[in-house]
Amino acid sequence: MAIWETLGNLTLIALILMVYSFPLYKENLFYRFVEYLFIGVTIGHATVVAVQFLQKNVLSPILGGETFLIGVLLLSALLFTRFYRPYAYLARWPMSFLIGSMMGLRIFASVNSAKRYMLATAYNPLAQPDLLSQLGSVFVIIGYITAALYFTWGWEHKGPLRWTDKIGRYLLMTYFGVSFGSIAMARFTWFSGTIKTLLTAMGLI
Amino acid sequence: MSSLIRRKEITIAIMLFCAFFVFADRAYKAPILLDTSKWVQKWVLAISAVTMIVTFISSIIRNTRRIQTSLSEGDGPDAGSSIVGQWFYYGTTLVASVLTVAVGLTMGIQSNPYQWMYQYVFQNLATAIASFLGLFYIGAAFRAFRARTAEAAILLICGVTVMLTTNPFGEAIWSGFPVIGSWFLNWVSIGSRRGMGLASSVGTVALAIRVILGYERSVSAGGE
Amino acid sequence: MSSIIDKFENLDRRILLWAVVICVTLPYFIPVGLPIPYEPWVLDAIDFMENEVPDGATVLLDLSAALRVITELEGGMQATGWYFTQRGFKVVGTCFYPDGVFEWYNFIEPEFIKAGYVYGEDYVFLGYIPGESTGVDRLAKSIRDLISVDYEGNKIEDLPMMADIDKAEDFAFVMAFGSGWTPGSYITNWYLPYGIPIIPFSHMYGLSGYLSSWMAGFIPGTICGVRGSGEWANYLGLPSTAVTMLDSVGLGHAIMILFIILGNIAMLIEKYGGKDTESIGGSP
Amino acid sequence: MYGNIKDLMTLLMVIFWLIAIAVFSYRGRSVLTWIRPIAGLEAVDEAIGRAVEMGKPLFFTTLHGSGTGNSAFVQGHGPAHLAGLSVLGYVAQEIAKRDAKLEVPLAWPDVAEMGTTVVEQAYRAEGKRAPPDAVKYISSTQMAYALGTAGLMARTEPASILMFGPAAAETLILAESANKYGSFNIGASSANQAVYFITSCDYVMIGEELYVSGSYLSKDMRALGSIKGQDYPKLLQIILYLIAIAMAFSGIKPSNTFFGL
Repeated sequence: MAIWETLGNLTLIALILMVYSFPLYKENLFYRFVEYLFIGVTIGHATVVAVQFLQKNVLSPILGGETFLIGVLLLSALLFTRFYRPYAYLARWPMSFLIGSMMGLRIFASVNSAKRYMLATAYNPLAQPDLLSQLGSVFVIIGYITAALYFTWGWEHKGPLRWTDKIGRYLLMTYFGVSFGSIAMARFTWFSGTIKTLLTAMGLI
Repeated sequence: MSSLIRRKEITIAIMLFCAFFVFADRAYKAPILLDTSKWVQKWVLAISAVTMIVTFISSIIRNTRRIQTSLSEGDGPDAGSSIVGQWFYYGTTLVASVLTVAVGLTMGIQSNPYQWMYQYVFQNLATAIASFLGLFYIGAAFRAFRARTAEAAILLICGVTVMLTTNPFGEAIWSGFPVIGSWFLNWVSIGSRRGMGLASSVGTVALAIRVILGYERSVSAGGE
Repeated sequence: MSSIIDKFENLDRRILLWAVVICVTLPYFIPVGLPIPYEPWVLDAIDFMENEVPDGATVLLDLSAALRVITELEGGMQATGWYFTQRGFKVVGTCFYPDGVFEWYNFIEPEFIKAGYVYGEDYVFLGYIPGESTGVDRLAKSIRDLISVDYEGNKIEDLPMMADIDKAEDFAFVMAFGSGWTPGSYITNWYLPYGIPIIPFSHMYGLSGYLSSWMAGFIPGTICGVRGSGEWANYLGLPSTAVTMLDSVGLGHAIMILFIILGNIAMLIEKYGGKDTESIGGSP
Repeated sequence: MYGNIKDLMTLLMVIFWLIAIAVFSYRGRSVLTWIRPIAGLEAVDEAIGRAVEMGKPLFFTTLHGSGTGNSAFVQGHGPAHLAGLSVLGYVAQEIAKRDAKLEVPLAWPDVAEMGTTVVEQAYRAEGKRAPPDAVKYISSTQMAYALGTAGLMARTEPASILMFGPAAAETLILAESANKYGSFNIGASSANQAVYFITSCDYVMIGEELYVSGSYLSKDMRALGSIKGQDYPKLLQIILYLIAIAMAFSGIKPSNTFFGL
């Protein structure tokens, strides 16, 4: 078993160095090899997971007597028509199943989340404990309305709408700035984690 | 016959059927709706798993064809393109995917070889590439955080203060950073974030309607 | 003068990257020891678990984190496994990412075995369930409807612990590790209809999303990223790799902020100080 | 079992949203007077033109979003992929008309399946046969997708890069790589990582602009009408919001009332 672990550590070091040659140097043969290798492995893994899922949730229930599920096998068999061009349009049917149910789910979920967040955003500035949060909740109210008005299509944005547009854009920028800044920690942690993995595998720490 | 099953009304009917039952299950809790939406969702998961298998097969076909083309030194549809001479890479993808599937299906995911591959290749590379982001982030921040316009200045101030808030290092410099940073994080940015979210919700619903009714020509129509 | 600024403006990004690589690597050899103050949302989450959940309660532990963020959550997962055994919680584990299986067997189960937990009586692992938000929704309605066997192939009916556990109401709270949208799905599909408290344990990027849920009162608190892991481990008094990592991350930040400031100064000099260069050179 | 008053409130809102959008799209031409121009979408033609002139490929992707598994369409970001594919329909048809090259690396099996159909349909509408390798499935693992797509960019050095989809962690890698090769970039994203597009794209679209872009480009009267209809749900929401604030001022917690959580 120890030999496998050593081999694993060597593979790990080699792969990390190869893949890091892209940002730290430039696109090269080693990087390209890792790229194609990784894509192959992930495709294989996803297929294994999919086959296991089908085995567990479709094939064994059918053998156990849920004959109704044969329907889904027949329907998804239509997906294979894409290998034979004249009947390729039949693949649309199972895809419509996916798209239809996604849209049904999303319609309700979108309205529900819009309503929920609208209620959660309805602050009363006077009820806030300190000046900072009072001021903040005023920003929240203005931000919600101006951002919603920023995304309107039917009216020309002039007159009062020009002003809401401008304020909306500034407040959207605060949001983008915040999301840019708050991610730095995560990114550096991942990077630091890889350095740690590399150093551990090399036996330096 | 052929013209009949080509009609786009069939796909629209399927979409309407699925959308209605999945939607109605959430809105109105009657047993028949619940049961129907449950099997629709079960079928959806099964179909998506089959999609992956179809994609796997077509990736094998495509890579085999590419290897043939790249070995044939420049005739065929891809002559002169970047494919020529690249057979080694396509072969890598092909072998890696087929090998993974073979090991995974015959020996199982819990077996030692598969776990070895998963730990040292899959997990290792996923983490290593994700950590690229740390490096790319610096390049992006270096360019983005220049106070050229009013908008960019806002971006700079919010970004840097929040950076110093999430990191304990900021508090060590000045205890005021976390206060300002959390104010941006918890108050100022929230309103526009949710306003944008509202707009996206409306956009999603409108897209759903257009797709189901067949107005988004390229994605919803079945026939021509 | 202006040529130095020009050079800085068009700096090869690789120089910057190498500087950061060195800064991030250094603390692994020479510890710096930056302080780690507690964040209020982490304290709220700890407070909730310590005071509002009775000993021996039933908990759902969701491990829907992709392995690429494992460096952030590893310490937190071990601390969580350890803490659950200290409180005698009965744990149902599940994951909506296939990677969760690996995390369960490497970080969670060893802690349980160390504490003498028995499979089927004190903890159960349901395994990978596909379908993210759909799956979370169906899990709330009925576990038995969604799956019939656990990850190791035992029938759910045969597990003594699962006798009276089937739906959302049977759980005291949910600890949701996540690198995607799953903790949010729990808030939508578990908290809002059934009122089950959720503690998202997300990678750092999820923080701003869960903070707004925290402010709105949807969740008792949240623990995020390597900093959250470090605080959680510090609170429990466990040794953790998160602390060294925070040092190295802090130095990385410092060098980047330095470059941002220098970049802005260079830009300002060019804008206000270097007007004459324009008339000399002219634009092509 | 039969829901409660709060669910009923949500249902009423859904019905209002649906009716507002459906009525406007049904009446199409008669209600349509003017639609706000979106600069990023006007620039799509410029991007196509650039690909034609330079003889290099046009790069189109719907990004990855996040998550694992086999399907984008069962996840929260599914609609954004569909919105991206809708733009692809327009782009592919223009490309086919003007004989340029198209590269479409996609991240999910079902999105790739759909993308193949969309591209084939677009080429058929122009009476041509779609190139077999235009649509590529890369990988459903986020970072493998990012790696593959960045590599593809480095090797093909495309004339223009169009990214329409749900942006997540892979965005930064793609946007930075795109920035390196001097191509003409347009980024559109529904999610919050759209911020990386700001630093590296010539045109950026955020939030709802992604969802309307397919119909905006198609110039179909009913689709354009529905875009106008999208204003009214927002107005309703703002009115409800003002009511909720008024409630908050008078000391009632709006989430405890009839239109509550």
